[in-house]
Amino acid sequence: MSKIRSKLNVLKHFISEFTSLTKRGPSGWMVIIGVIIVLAIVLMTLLSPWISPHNPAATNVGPIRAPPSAEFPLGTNHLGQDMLSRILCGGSIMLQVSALSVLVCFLIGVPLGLFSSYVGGNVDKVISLIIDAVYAFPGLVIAIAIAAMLGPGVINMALSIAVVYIPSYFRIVRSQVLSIKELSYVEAAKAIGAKWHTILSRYIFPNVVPSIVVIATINFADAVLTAAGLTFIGLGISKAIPDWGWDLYDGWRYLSSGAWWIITFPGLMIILIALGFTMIGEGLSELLNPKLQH
Amino acid sequence: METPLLKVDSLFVDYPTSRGTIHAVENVSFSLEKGETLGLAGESGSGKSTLGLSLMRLVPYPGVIVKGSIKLDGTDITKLSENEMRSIRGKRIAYIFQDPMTSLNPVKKIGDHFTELICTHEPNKSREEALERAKKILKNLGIPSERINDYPHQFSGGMRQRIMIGLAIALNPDLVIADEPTTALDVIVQAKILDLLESLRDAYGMALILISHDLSIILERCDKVLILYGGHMLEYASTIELHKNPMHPYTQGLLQSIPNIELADQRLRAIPGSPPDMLHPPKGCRFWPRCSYATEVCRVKEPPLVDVGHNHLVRCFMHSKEASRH
Amino acid sequence: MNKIDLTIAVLVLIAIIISSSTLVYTTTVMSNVSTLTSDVSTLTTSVGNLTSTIGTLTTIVGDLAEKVGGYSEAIANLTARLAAIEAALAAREKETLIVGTTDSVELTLDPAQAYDYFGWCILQQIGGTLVAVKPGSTTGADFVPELAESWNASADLDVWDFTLRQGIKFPDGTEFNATHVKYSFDRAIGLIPSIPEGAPAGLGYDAIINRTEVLGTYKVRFYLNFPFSPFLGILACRASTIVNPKYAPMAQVNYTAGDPRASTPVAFVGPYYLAKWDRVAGRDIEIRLDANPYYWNATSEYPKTEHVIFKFYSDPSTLRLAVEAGDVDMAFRHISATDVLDLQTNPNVKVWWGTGAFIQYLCFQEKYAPFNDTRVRVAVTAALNRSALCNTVFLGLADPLYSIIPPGMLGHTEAFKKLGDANYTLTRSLLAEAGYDESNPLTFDLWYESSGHYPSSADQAVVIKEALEASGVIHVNLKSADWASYKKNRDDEIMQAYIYGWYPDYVDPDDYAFLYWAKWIHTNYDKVNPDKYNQQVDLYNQARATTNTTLRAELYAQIDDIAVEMCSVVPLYVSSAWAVTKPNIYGIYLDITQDMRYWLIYIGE
Amino acid sequence: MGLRSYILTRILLTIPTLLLLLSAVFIVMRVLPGDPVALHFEKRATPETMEAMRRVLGMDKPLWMQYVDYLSGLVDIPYLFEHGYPNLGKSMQTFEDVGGQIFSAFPATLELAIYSTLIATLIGIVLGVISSKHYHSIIDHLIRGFGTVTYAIPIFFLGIIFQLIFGVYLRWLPTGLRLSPTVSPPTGLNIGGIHIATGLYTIDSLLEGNIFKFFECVKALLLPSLTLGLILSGIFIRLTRTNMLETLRLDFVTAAKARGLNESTITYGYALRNAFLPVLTMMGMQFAILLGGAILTETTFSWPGLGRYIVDRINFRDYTAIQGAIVMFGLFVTLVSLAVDILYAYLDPRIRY
Repeated sequence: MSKIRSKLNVLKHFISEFTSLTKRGPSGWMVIIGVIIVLAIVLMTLLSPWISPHNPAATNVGPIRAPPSAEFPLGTNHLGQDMLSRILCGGSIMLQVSALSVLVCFLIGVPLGLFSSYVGGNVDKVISLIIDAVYAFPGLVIAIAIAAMLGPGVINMALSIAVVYIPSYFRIVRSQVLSIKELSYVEAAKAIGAKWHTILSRYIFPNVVPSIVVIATINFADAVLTAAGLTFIGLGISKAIPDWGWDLYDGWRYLSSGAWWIITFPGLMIILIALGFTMIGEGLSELLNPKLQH
Repeated sequence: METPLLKVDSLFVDYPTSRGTIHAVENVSFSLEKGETLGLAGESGSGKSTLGLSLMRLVPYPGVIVKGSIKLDGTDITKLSENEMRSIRGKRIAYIFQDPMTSLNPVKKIGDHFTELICTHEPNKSREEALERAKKILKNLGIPSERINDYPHQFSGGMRQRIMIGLAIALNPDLVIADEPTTALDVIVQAKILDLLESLRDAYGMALILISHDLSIILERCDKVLILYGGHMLEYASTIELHKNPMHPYTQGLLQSIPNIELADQRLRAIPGSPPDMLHPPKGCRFWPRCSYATEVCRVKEPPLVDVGHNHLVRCFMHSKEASRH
Repeated sequence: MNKIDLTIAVLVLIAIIISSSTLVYTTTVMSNVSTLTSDVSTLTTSVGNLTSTIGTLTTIVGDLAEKVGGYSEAIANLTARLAAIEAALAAREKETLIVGTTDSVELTLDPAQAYDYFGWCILQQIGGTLVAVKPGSTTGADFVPELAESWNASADLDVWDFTLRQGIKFPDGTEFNATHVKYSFDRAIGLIPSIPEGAPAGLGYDAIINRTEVLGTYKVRFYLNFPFSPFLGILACRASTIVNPKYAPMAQVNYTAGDPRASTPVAFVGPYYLAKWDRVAGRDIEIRLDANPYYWNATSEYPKTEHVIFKFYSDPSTLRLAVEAGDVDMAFRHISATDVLDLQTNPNVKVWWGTGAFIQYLCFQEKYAPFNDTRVRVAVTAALNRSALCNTVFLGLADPLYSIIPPGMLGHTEAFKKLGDANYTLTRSLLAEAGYDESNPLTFDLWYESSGHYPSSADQAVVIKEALEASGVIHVNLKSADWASYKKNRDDEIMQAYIYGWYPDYVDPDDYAFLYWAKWIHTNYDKVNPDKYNQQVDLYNQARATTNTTLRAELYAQIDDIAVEMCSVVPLYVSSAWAVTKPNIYGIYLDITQDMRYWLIYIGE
Repeated sequence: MGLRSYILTRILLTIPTLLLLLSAVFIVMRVLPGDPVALHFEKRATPETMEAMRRVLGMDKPLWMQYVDYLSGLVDIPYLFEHGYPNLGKSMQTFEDVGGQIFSAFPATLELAIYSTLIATLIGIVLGVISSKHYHSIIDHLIRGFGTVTYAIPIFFLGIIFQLIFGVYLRWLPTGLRLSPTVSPPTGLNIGGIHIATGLYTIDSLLEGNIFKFFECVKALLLPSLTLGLILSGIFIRLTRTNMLETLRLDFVTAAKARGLNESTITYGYALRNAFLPVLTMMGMQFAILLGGAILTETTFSWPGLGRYIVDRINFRDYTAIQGAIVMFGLFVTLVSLAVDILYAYLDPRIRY
């Protein structure tokens, strides 16, 4: 119990004074840097319409596959589109997709986990069996199948990714609840006749929040990567919208002709955003790990 | 007089943390002869475990010994290299931990615990010889020697503590430090374990440091007592002396909290308040916030440690005044 | 220091290997069992064998131990062996041609069933047809005798007689004669109902050929259902490959990998035979062609190269890397325009250019608004910018196409030039008539295929969108679907405008012109404009009924004119063809047939 | 219950799991737009021919009957013995036995998986241990950074970069394929009537005793498995590190120190032996992820494995093929997790089911 309390306190602490993370050693710093990266990229994407030098979708604004130069700092791609402008706004789809998928995962995985583990018995068994079936299966395959089924589109893509990560939420929540459920104060709550949803929402949910936060951030990173992967396989959104995934794919096609800049910059952007989220997740998971506290 | 087995001189141990430095042990000194038993008493967080571990230079991260000396047969082990220190641990000083359930490697057989210990310190010994000795020790401790191939989780708590003790004495060290050896066990076993320790001490003629929050145990088993509070030694005396006239209010408090069969009508009194927050300890005397005799000076000045005769040391202004009058 | 975690890692590895290899092992061992006894009833005995197998296995392990010992010295003289191998390779170099490709045989090498480029390509190397197209034909196809030495058609082009070359033997010694011809075509047509869309079905043999008649040992006659001038074109294509009845039973056979009939030299009479054909999971892994010792034209030193080995790559860029790295002597098909342009400047490789026959065109769904209005279709057509498409997407390695019949072929015109390129004035005026302007632009979905069925289709769509929107009165939404869905949408007629492609079966305008109204493209042109449709079909059939090339050209020109007027299917571009080889490779012909004739290729200095 | 019965139950438990997966796929595939029949036709898709094709593919039957047929095929033991692989039906595109196709493609994936797991585990554990031993030192930060970055790199991006460096610029290693075409695939062991081939080229070439081929295989394997291994190593580093840190804080480690045991015994015999157990469990789970990554790796390196097979087949709406592949994957993952469990039981005396 004290463990969980401390967890919770740590979380509150973290939320209340973000800056105090600097005092929390490297893990704290990881979180800070991660958050900065993510915010920076989101901001960049939001502002892109005003700050991008060219229309990212317009072809032949410059020579075809021109290397980085004063006029085109990141070069141009095979259609003579300005890479810088594309980089600036190319994150939007990925961010939308991953944000959406994380949301879906959260909205389905968490309640399901809470419910299943709290009710227990056969219900729990069956749900767990199904979830494990999904979990024990190469996520990308599922994602591909579903993406192919639903056809291109932000929401479809998000859904296909979400399906892959719901199990991890379910599992973490479930294991947490199973451990918390037996704790004295939950017992006590039951004893004084609290309703099950009260117990879930009031006593159990707050305690699983930290681990969910960690999962969510990691999931965010994975979602970005999976989205890129789907685009790479050709299941991306229509090419009319600039997207790092597409640029990466094109870059691959033109890499052999030495146009390293087409693939490098989108690649780096994807790494960067994934890195941002991963750092947050990793930092938090270490900060919130009671076993590692002095 | 010959050098004592163990002589600790004004020892300081700190924990530098991100939120500030904790002075876990401050200016502690004591000494111990062969065959003697010293009791370290104090509430949890008083730094007694830290003190115990610092005697083996095993203060957990990020703790460090900042000052003072620990002389084992005259050699200051705080100066030794990590390797030299390793050869002392387990061979000359052994440590018995509080919780026998978690102190054994769950994935190693009992036998392996012994063999690796013996073979590390006596490389010439073969595994077989080591096992032989292990079996003997276990038999002495009342554990059937065929169980040498069992895993820790197959033993009861009491048996595991015996095994821990067995490991401690396997190389008959000069000093055994028992850190709350019985807190995790039930009362009957407690007595047994403690008897066992004493008999072993006598048998092997080694010195024993008994760390406990339970003063009664210490009073009935030890020759000397050292009372720790918030990292300070408040009182240090032979058991008889301390029993006769406990001088520090804290000690008195502790004694009054012990049930005593002789005084049937005595009502137990617990010490009010709670131990100090070691991050922000009270200025002056560490104990004043809970002390009924506390005066102005206690809040500002830290009382000195004075000898009131018969090697009875106490850290309290009441007695330092008396001492000055003499 | 990491002694122990090594052991742990190894432990894990072993666990994984065991757990999973057992799968593979058991299956393989079982297949041994099955070879020992195909009958399940005698399973017990086979189990006995299995145990003995295991017994011997243990002994084998012993042998292995020795082997391992042997390895040490093996490694010692490895360098020597490598050198030897190098030498051997150097020696073999001249008679082995290594070809890198992204193609793969789709299904089978049965001429009656294969209907994919690469299947036909291999068939051409191992098989023979009555007539062939002369390598390097420039204007249209000029046909030369192959298994037939002469022919003549009846006045009204529905009866064709062929005199066969004598003395040709199938590798099994069977003398080639007229009966084989009849058999081959009867079989092809006979199989049609039982197979999805094997070549003959796709080509419509059943519709064209009425019957085949043996007039003599070396004389054969075809009766056609209607006058059909392009008949030689049909006869020259892979589906007309002559088969050896012994090895090509009337019943449907899949000449698939592992089928002994697939790799036997005796089924066909081509310059090569199929010496090796490995497929993994329905994709080719290795194909080796060896010179057919019984080739009828061997006297003229064909094939020039003893062995041809095909190396299969999953994507053009890795293929390019391979040809640059010198892993392959020759890279053919699907090297991207960009890559080939770079490679041109690379002294270590040689690029071969040729005319292409693959075309793409824009289809309008006439069933609904807006494209049920001819003016709108014409307007959009006028707004197209073909040169921008060819230059931006294909870097000039494709040519704007203004007639559905590609250049270098009889009946090719520039008809669509009438409407011009990026002719926005026309677009605006026409759309104005139809009630569209800046404030109320024509808005529609333009669909493209997204799973790589067509070259850089996404880029095409982007460029076309841009050109159309430059008119200021058109707004385009790009939509994409993978091939399966794309076809589904086509058949469901839910795509307003879509880009489609065509690759010819036989070298004749006859195989292109019909695209304007082809029912399977589902533009509903024939239903919405029946009279125009009938006019065109009529002209088409007239063209079939004459060998008079000027007349045919004239007829196709008329078809084009109507097409321009109606703009139901609009030609966009025709690809050019290229191959990349090492500098010392010679004898490559990239002509209108799109055939790669490997028996002509040789390795020089 | 004993280990054996535990394993038995585990195996039995996988049956409903697989059934579940299978049914899901079965339905999903049939919801996919596009139909395998139409894909066979271009010019002359008359209703009759389409119908004929449907019959050929057995799609004229009602769905439930197709499902039943499929399941009954799975348990067709005689077939299994005759062909050496289960009856997974015929491909709807190539009309070949799906079982055969899959078992010809599987070893490639398996080999890739094995070696990349090996690499990932080695890197992960070694670095994880090192960084935990130098907790909060610069080394620790570096290793953590490395772990985090590798985790964030898109797998195909790394693969492509490797191709560019080692394949194009340095020309050291092949940019794709399992084996150079000038080398014929290893035949495995041939002694008398017995023919043993695992389909794992590295093993087969050794069985064949052809050291030259062995090196060829390794050369081809290096880049793909390194790509996949590196990407996965991040997870293992993180896991090993945290578990080591947690374990190093436990009493028995301090106790061991107090007994004066030497550094290595404590790190490996005590800390790692115990910290490894959760890592092991995680590995079991990670395997699915690894196979997912294999798909992208295979696409990048034209590796003729199951991953690429699935992608192909989805494009062709080759229902039977995809179902087969799914069953295969499911079985494989289950087997691995089973193996992990057994290993776990072996490593942790406390677990005796």
